[in-house]
Amino acid sequence: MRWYVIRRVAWAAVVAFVILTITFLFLEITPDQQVAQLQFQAAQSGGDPEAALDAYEQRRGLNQPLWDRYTEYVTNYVQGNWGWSDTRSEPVLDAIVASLPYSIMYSAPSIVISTVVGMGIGLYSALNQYTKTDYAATFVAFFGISIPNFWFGIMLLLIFGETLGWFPIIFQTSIADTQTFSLANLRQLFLPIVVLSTGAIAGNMRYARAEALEYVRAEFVKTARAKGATGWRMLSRHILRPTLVPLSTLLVGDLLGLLLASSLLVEVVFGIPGVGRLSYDAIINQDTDLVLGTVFIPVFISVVGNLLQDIAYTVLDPRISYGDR
Amino acid sequence: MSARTLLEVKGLKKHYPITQGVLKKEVGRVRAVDGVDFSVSPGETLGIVGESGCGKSTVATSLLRLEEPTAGDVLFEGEDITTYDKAELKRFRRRAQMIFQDPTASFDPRMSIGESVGEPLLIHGISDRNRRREIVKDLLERVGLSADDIDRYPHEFSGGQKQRVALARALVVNPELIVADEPVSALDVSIQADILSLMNDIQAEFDLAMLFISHNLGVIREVCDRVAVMYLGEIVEIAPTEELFSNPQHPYTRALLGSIPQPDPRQRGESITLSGDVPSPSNPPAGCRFHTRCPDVIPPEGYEFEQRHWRSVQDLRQRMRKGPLDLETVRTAHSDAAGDGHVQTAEDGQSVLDDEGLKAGIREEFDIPQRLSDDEAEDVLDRALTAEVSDDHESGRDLLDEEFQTPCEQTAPELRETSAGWEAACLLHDEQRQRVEQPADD
Amino acid sequence: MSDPLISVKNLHTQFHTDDGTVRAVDGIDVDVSRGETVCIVGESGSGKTVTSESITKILQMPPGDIPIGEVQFRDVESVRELADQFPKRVFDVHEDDAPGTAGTDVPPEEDRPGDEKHFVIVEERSGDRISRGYIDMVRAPDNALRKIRGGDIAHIFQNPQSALNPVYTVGWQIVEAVQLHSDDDDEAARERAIDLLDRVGIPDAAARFDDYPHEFSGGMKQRVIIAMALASNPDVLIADEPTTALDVTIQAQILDLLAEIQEDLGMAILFITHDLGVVAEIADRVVVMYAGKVMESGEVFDLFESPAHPYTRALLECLPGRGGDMVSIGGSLPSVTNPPDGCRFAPRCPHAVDDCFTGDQPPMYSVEGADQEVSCVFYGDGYDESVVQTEFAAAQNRTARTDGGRTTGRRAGTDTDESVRSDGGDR
Amino acid sequence: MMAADTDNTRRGSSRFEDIDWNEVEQRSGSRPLLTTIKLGSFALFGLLALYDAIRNGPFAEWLLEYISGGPQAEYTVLGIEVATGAPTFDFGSFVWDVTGVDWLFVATLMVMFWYAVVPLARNPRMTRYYWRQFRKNRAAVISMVYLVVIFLVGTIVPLFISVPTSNFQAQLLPPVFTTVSTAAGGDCLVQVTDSVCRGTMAHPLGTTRDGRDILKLVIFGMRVSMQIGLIATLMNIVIATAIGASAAYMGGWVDELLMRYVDIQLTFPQFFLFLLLSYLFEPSLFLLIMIFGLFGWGGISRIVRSEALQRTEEEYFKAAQSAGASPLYVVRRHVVPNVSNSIITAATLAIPGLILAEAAFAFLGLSDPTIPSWGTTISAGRNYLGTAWWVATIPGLFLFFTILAFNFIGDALRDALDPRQE
Repeated sequence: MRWYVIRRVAWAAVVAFVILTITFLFLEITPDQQVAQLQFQAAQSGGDPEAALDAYEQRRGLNQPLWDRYTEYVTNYVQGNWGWSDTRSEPVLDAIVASLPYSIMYSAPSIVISTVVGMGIGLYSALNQYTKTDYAATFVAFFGISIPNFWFGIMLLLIFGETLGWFPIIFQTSIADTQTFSLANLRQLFLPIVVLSTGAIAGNMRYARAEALEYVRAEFVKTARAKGATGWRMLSRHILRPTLVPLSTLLVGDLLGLLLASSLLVEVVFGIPGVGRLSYDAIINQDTDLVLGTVFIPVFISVVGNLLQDIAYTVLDPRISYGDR
Repeated sequence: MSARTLLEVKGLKKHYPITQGVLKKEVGRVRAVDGVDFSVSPGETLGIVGESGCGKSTVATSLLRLEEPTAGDVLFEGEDITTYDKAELKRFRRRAQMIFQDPTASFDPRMSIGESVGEPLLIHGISDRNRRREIVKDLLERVGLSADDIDRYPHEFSGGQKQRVALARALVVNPELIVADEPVSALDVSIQADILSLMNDIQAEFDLAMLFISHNLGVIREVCDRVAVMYLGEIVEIAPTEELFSNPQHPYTRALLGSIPQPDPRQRGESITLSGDVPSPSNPPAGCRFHTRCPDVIPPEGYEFEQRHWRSVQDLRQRMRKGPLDLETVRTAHSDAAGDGHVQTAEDGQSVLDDEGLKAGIREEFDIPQRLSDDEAEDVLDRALTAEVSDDHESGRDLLDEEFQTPCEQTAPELRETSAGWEAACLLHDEQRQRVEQPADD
Repeated sequence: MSDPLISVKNLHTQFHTDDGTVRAVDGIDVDVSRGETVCIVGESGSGKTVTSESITKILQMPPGDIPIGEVQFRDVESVRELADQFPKRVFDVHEDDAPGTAGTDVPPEEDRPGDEKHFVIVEERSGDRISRGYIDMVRAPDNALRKIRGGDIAHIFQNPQSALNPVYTVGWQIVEAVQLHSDDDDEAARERAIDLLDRVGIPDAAARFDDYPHEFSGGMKQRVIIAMALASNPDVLIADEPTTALDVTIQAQILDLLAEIQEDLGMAILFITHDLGVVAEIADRVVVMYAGKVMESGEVFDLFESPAHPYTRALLECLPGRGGDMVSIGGSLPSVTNPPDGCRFAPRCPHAVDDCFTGDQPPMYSVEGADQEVSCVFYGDGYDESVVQTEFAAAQNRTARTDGGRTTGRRAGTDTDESVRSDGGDR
Repeated sequence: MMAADTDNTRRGSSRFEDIDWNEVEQRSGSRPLLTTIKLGSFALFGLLALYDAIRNGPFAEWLLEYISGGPQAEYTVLGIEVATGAPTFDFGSFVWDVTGVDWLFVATLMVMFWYAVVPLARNPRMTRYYWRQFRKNRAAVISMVYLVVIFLVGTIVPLFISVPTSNFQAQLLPPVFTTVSTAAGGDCLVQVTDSVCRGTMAHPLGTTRDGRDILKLVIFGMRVSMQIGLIATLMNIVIATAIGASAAYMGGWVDELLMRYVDIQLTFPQFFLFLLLSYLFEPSLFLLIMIFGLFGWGGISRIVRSEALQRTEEEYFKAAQSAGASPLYVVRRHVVPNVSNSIITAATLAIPGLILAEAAFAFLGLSDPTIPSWGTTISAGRNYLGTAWWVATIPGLFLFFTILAFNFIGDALRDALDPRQE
């Protein structure tokens, strides 16, 4: 078991390393937008574009050999030196750390809500297959996975913000900073949480239902029923527990990506100054270092998530042999 | 039955490596088939029978080179097919066809049965679609279906009908050998008979050789001319069917025949029950592979055992070789075996067996009488058990190992002709023959 | 004669599917008495498994549904216990003066004792104590059945590979079974579980207590399942093809074990199988099912000695390996959604006459001189039963002349689409 | 065995035992007509595309530019979209300048025709069976009708209308039958009262801030969504099948290598991978499709691999092998068709994801602003929520229903095709 965990951690490191390398290669083969901008500025202000280019390359070390630049790039990232954000005039990591709390403020409740509610409905639906509740739940799930979250956010803002005026339209950072655990903050976070949860609840529910259905019909559940197990014991011990095994992979693998992507859009729609918004602004302002940094955050979360998922899988499923992989 | 041999298998082996780690280091091998020899003549049906995991299906797939055999020769009309190249192999595969167990899985669900049956024709070069359809239509009628069925899909047929189609597919390229792997096991008994008699008819009509693999001795008896009985990758007995059923020579064959329940309530309770599970083919027992379960396992010289008790003592010995006995089970489950004298009350008020009681419990667990008839043997056993209950597992184990060895464990028997006139692989027969040859020894 | 422990009366179990209502069990009667072994034998699609799962209602409902029928469980202890627990749902046949509802006669459907809500039926009291009565399992709610399932009536299943939960140790699963029906603490339950494992022949029971199911062989898993079924000394063990997935040598071990346990504990066994060899080995009484109906039932020696129904004869004659010619029944199972009129077996029966194709399945006629009942018109008034008491194969050959087909080559493609689907699996 | 055949000589060659195998083994087969037509159609398509590339040159230009290397001030990848030369087809009244995306789209449609429509038409019995299964799901049937309409309108209508342009005479007009107060600004074609304006049939779905007709925008949006969804998904399928099948079939270190790569690719959350690439490449629609198509196949390839591994264990696979079929034959005739059920299902469920991603990118302003996509329109309407609700709402509804329809169909297909869901 310990060896298995060590191997998985090593593999996660390899994955992170490979992703860094590939990103470096992409950076190399694509034209640098800042160069074009600099040259344009130089030409406009009457300077020599070539000289500006040289100066830029000098400053960023672009005139060094490829290999040296590569090693420096990798060591910088490993050491936590993620570059300098031109637009925000601070280190990339500082900018990210500053905006992270805003992202957590609404995504943490969303994850909890969507996992609990989604799995709950999914299990209930599986146990009551072919009933009206099941059909209704399935339909709601289709709605949830199909509705484009950014549009959904806009519609909610239109209806509940613009028309009914129940929720504020503009996110106020001051409220979030000073009264994080206040009703006012909850009020302005309510719609983002709803938007982010809707898709995740639907996804969770579908997976949980599909997996639980496999087990509801399983022979061993029949055995348990024949033993006299019913109700909550049946649900929690005999259906939920084995369902967790495949579900653990689906939750991390598919839903994490969904949640991360949704959060970026949600932040843009609701104007929450979190990491997603930071990423968006960086892209619009062509702040390459910051773009990379904000993209690596979800990648990092995903690498860790996959690692935890694999370990969880072996803990949950006694059949897996640690000798594999 | 002609005297010519169509198929001859010599020393066929198929081992699957067990690998570990990223480098796929081989840490052992599953000896699914471990050296089998047999031959099949044109028009003859040879049955292979055995329990699951004995390697009978692997024999089929490796002799057709669907899996590459690890060792051995397969001679088809005198030519060794294990040395065939691709083109030769393809030609061979036209002449030897296979039928599978699961009628549902053996058809591509997306092909009409006409396409499925005609597929071997296409593969072997008949590209004229209309001609293929004519041949298939004709053949479908001859296996008891209708020519109109040609465009239907597998899911529209019942299991028995699909097995007819499977037979048609095997026949369509006019093979000389058909290998049938459990062709009726998935069918209800009332349908089995249909398929079996169809197979019999077809075999007679085309003088086909057939290798018929089944776990069901009744089915084997119905269609086979000769039967080979397999156990753990080896053939233990090979004989003409009726003779095998009336006078089995190998203890395993006897046990196998004896464990089939007969559809006659007057014969109930007459079955022979083997103890234990089939050992793993990745680590087969030394000597005769059946000795760990054999009711007729040979006792060592110098001790007189009742055969039944000798078997039980062997079970105990095999168990002790795996490690110390599980005394907790003996304590909880066999406390009544010892009698009141051996139950003591421990400090916490619970009743606990003393050593004598434990020994008695162990005997009960392994079905060994509280006293063996042979005094010397009893002495050895008692000493071994005393060692075991006083936490000296090694010496108990070694004592049993040293004293109670069976010849079956030391010598692997080979297939030899028995007095009954056919081959079996059992030391008992070797012994018998020695006695016949050297009567002075007895 | 004393009352049977379990009486299945006019049981109908259906499944509602997209293709129509599948009448898997279509009005059958089965009795099981204390200490006896009753075998239900039939081919796939005969409804034998559904019958066994209807008794304690462990089948999936929906899509399963039992619209008509009673399953009486006559264990006085349980009746008293449940009468105390569900006083509003007790029906006392003597307090209500409905005529003809007492006794063991099958009550006609419309005047079953009590309303739908009554499932504890009291027939006799001596003083204040209930001395005779039964629980109608069909009408009993889940929380009442919970006590009976596993406690009084235990199940073992066909496929040991999938009947154990892969994520729990075998010890945990047996301890659960013990604790569901007793107040044992963990330590006592553990000891009981080890005892049970040892009892069913698991070597080194205590050491294997913490092993997971995938570490056991098929035969050993079936032993574990049997141990689990024995956890609370049940009165009845329902065994659904428990040896079908096993090799013959292991099958023999398991059958021996069951016989031994039955002798020790004196429980009744309802054994479901398709294998007449197994039936001959263990049965006291036999029920032959075909397409959701009972064709014949009787004492095992009588039934094997002189099978009364043509279907039973056919089943016995088509067993491979008996020597002699092979017999096949020809044709296939009738449609399960839309069964034919008359006797279900008539379309495949060589003796069938016009009466066989009309009305309902014939009633169960007693067979003279034997402890046997048979559902065949030839045993009724005006028919000569000796007509059907000939060899099935011979009869087939006689009729074969008129329709021109051969037995073995008989076209099997005449069946309808429904019937093809129907033999896909034994639900 | 059966009734005696009177004409034995005629039937002679149609009995299997009468085949002269020595003779058969000498001959070789010919290619069926249909295959010839199929190959011909692809060849013709290839020639046309080549001709267009050379005559109009954007592709060749781009290649040259790329190979010669070095950032140039005028460097623009957008060049691919805007054909530099004359339109490809010019028949007087009908002028169609075929862009790179159009070529890809036509290729996708051809593949769909030959590998989906033709096989279904050739096996009517199987098609009827699938249809019966599919028909059970009414929501899916309605979705199918909806998508067919979207597909036809989106593919055909844009050929005959031009991209809507700004019209400052008709700013922020409401949809027909609805009214809006003009207090917020904007022009009005039909004034009801002083301050209330009514929508007209001239712009049935209203107009945007700069007066572009929303109906036209929506129709062009349909085309973009269909192009993104179908082309990128087809590319994904092709790559995923190739990778998944090779991994399953070759096994060993090839399998290990490919699947490890897939692991890594899937660890990178797809949306952010697309985002990063879009940022780095500043894509046109063509490049966006390429990015989606070349990096979105990880999940499907895993499905293909595991399905293919299962299929190779099936008895029909062994049956074909034992009949003497070559590995390639078995993979082509048995493995790929049987895996295709899962592929089709997975693809149908992947399409909405891609459409959604494109819409999201357009919404964020990360795609070509000259292409009228639904996301762009929603984004444009976001700033006038209070005054002109319809600008963001209407294209969003189309987007929502399109994604919903694909999800419904995917679900129904899984029920109809997936044997696991018995």
